[in-house]
Amino acid sequence: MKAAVIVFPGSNRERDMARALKQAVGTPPAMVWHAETALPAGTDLVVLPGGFSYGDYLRCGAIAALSPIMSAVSEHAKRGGLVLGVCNGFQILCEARLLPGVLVRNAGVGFLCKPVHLRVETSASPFTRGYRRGERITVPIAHGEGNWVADSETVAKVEDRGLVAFRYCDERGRVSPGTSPNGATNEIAGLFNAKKNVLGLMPHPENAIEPAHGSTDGFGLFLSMAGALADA
Amino acid sequence: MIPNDTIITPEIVASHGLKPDEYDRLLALLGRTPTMTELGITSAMWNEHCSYKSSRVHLKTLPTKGPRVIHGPGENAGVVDIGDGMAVVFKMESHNHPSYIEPYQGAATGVGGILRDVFTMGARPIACLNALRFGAPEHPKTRRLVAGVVAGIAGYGNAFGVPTVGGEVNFHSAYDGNCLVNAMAVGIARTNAIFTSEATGVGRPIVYLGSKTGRDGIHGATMASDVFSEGSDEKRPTVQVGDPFAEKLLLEACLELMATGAVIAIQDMGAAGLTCSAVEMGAKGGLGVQLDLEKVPTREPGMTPYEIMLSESQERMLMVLDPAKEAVARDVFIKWGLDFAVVGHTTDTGRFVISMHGDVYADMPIQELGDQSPLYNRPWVASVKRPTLAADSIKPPCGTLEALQRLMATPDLASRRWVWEHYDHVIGGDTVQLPGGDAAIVRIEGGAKALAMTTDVTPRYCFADPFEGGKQAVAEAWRNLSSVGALPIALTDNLNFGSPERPEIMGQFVGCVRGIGEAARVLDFPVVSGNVSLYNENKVTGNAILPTPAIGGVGLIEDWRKTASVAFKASGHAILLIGGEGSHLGASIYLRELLMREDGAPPPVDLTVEKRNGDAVRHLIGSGLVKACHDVSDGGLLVAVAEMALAGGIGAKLKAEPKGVPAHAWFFGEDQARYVLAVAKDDLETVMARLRDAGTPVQQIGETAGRTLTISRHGSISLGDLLKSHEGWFPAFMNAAN
Amino acid sequence: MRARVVVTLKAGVLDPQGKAIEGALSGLGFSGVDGVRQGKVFDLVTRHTDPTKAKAEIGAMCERLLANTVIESYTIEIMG
Amino acid sequence: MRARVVVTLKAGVLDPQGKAIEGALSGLGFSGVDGVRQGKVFDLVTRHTDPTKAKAEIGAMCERLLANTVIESYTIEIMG
Ligand SMILES: Nc1ncnc2c1ncn2[C@@H]1O[C@H](COP(=O)(O)OP(=O)(O)O)[C@@H](O)[C@H]1O
Ligand SMILES: [Mg+2]
Repeated sequence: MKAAVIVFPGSNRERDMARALKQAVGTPPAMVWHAETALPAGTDLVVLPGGFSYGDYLRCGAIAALSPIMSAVSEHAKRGGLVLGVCNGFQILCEARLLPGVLVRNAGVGFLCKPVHLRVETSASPFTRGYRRGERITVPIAHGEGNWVADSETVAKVEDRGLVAFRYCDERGRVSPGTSPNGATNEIAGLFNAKKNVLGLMPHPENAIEPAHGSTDGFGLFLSMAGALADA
Repeated sequence: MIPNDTIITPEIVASHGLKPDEYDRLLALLGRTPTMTELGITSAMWNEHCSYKSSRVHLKTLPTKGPRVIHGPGENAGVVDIGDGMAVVFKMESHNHPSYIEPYQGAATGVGGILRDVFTMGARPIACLNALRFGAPEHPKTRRLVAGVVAGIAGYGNAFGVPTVGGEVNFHSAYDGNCLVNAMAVGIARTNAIFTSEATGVGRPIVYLGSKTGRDGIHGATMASDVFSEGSDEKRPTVQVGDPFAEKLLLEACLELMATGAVIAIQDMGAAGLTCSAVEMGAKGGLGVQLDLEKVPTREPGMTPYEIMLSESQERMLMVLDPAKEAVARDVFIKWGLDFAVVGHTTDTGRFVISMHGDVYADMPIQELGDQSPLYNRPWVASVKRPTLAADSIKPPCGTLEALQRLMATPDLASRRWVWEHYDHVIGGDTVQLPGGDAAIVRIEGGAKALAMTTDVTPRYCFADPFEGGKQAVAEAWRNLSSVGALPIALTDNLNFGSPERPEIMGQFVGCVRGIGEAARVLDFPVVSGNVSLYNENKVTGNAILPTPAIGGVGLIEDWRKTASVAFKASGHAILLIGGEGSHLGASIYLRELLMREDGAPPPVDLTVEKRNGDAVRHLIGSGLVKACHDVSDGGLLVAVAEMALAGGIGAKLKAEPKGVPAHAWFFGEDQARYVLAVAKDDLETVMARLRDAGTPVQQIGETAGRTLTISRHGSISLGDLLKSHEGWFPAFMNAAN
Repeated sequence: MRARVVVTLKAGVLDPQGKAIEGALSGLGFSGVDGVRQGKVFDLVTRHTDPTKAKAEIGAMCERLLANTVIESYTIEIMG
Repeated sequence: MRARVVVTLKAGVLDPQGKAIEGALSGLGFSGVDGVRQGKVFDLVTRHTDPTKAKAEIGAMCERLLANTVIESYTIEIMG
């Protein structure tokens, strides 16, 4: 797997992400500065890491979405290449219109850092094939603006086509209004594009990959991607 | 001769916070009347915040050396060797006054400032902590201050990308008019790549890097040393706004630049901005400095030399670069999109010369500006000793378990989860012990080695007996580090007091510093950095804060897998009490919260016993014999056990108090040098034998069991009920209508 | 030439901040408030001297950056 | 009765957001922009029917909550 992690001014979880990728495939990813216009040759996975690109000023991800490298990321996605956006990366993907909707301020307004439970909604994707459908996993969140909203048509489309990757759930894997920590529509924590080669999610799987983190549940995502790319 | 535009009147001198005799010193130093710019520079350099004029004589008594200490006080942050070519770099600093005026920005820029101190030395920050003190919860200002300060710390630290892993929050009416915001940052550097502010070489370029200079915080350093009054509203426009995004870029640019070898000296612009940083660079290197202010990037047109020299705009650095590497440096600055400019050069004149468009606005001797700053040995009186309270003279107001449940929901003992869930404490992937325990643990770059860190002080003890309180603050930090299995290696302090011009306050300061020094010496726990914040009082009410010498402790862990946490891990483990029996209720939480009394002597601290008990506990943890560990502090034994039970979701069966010991003294006494351990039954004999060999008192007080906390003869309480009380207070307080 | 852009949430889009402020206002005893929506304002200085051209360019800025038209709408006012 | 409150940073106070937006705009090729300052707008519905009273109450809200008068100033407009 040849992975590239895009570094924007203000990204701050790129090292966490690089560590997880390296742990999953043995080789470290390429770190690509946002001002580049092309991805390293042979890149098959692009990751937009968490952080506060451009300080989250204006709107989270809005300024980063206009970075030079983003055209190359779009092209990569159009070709069917894998793109993962976590937290700020998810926000950037929405602002770049590679994913529908937008992430707004948490319902409780404040920043929240804590472990949350997620229900895996499908194992039929290169990102989640290592999980069982309906499986409950525990990974931390750390965001102030993770409340996913979209117009009702978009929400319906996302649901009808099974594009929800993860939903916030309770300890026993049940999803109900209120199991999301941030007020996200339909408790959506992670979302695919129509072709399921682009995934955005608010929680941080890269911070749940070893016993020291108190959970290793996030590692499945990295193993899934590595497996999917090895099979491809 | 310098054109002197403004006539310096006694009023102007006074408005700069200079006393008449201090102004005379300046006249003597210059041999003429100062210009306005020179007066401004001097007032910034000689105020309490920068010159430590009231505290220096006492700070000198602190132990600052040790085999691991690379840089003690005097640099931007302390530097301590942790082996393998690595060093830990850390310091704590106050932002009390700005935070009271504008809580969000005040706290945010406090975090920004201390982070800069750490990365200026070449370290990458790996953790932040904070020690916060607010007025009584029922005071009308408290809630907004808490909300603003917590949001500001979160807003800055989270965006910058450093985990905020620990700290403390207390409430007391003595802080009603003056909250305390002390921020600590910890970083990691290679021992062979530590940077300091000492400039070397004549004719080298002085480079300005970072955000543009605005009119922010002009006179901020003077404000920080000013007593609060109703009139402090007028000082409001001086509030600085933090830009964590700019700071993050500054961090990455500085570290990248340092790696190129281009940096000869570097100094952040903190209090008194360009003035302090430039003077320090020159003075340390025995050089002169020439600054050409028209080259300084400014945010607003028409800024005067006075304003540029005193601005406290944030996120700025000053450095001396190797001229041969200027081009390399330029590329780094451009990559990170930061403003930079060559604003002057080093000279061999020993003078501090400030010009703008060719006109000279200041020309002062640089060395003397620092060395000749006023130094006071202010009069002080010792605090009156309080009598020790005999436990049986105190009538319990309620039963033991009711007392516990009430205490667990009091402002000072309730869970701080509401606070730390606002902080990103997992970023970096190296936080292996989260907030909520005795000390946070952060691994070093994913390896086995880790650092433990904590902040501690018990102001009610310091008020009751400054010397014992100072000792206790250090002892508690040391104990918290030992409780997780770390070897305490060094500390930083943040000494928050009222006005040093009041002898009784100065007495508190002197007592606490002596206590800190004594404890640091006995516990091999040197002071490597620190900060003093004086004049923390409200002019209107005349109330000073409680003496609050916050201690930030750092401990070293060779293998983070050999550590302990407070949480009970399983039923059927033996619960041991290490150290003496509870006896002491003077100045305790029990007395204050349940009997509304704040009297009595605080618990005495026997440092030899501390050391013996702590060393024994640390060795047990290192041998893998401890399932859970917690020190006994605020609230005493039963509160410690309850916290362990709640953290693990596992209850306990405890024996009743021994014959002849009053129940409230046994369960709620705050006697020092004590720990509670959970130990597997199979290891019990080994553990007891080891402790006996170490000469450490130990007794089994019960065992872990079920989902309730049960005490023989006293009854039982479900963990669910206890959890509700413990977790409930903070969210309820913050969500209540103003 | 100075211009002011006001960006507000479209009707129907939830506004957690507005709601929180409404709650805080009623907590402070301001009982007569029946709804708060929070938006953004940008005060720009542009080098254009022709108001029509200025407005057109600022409109383009809004579409590309200043507003997220998925949830926000904007108005532009030339202040002279 | 509807009212609009506009809260802006006082002159001279650093505006990191405005700075970042200005940079982004010029990166997008909008070269004619000479400064951006970001502020907040609050659209309120109040039960008052007398504009003077409404304005007075909203002024009090600004002082206590909506604006941080240490660094911000505000204007109130009654929209009817
Ligand atoms: N209470 C103290 N104990 C030990 N060292 C102190 C104390 N107060 C200040 N120092 C040291 O004095 C120096 C100056 O402190 P300070 O003015 O806060 O630094 P800076 O200007 O870098 O923020 C630092 O090296 C600091 O560590
Ligand atoms: Mg410093």
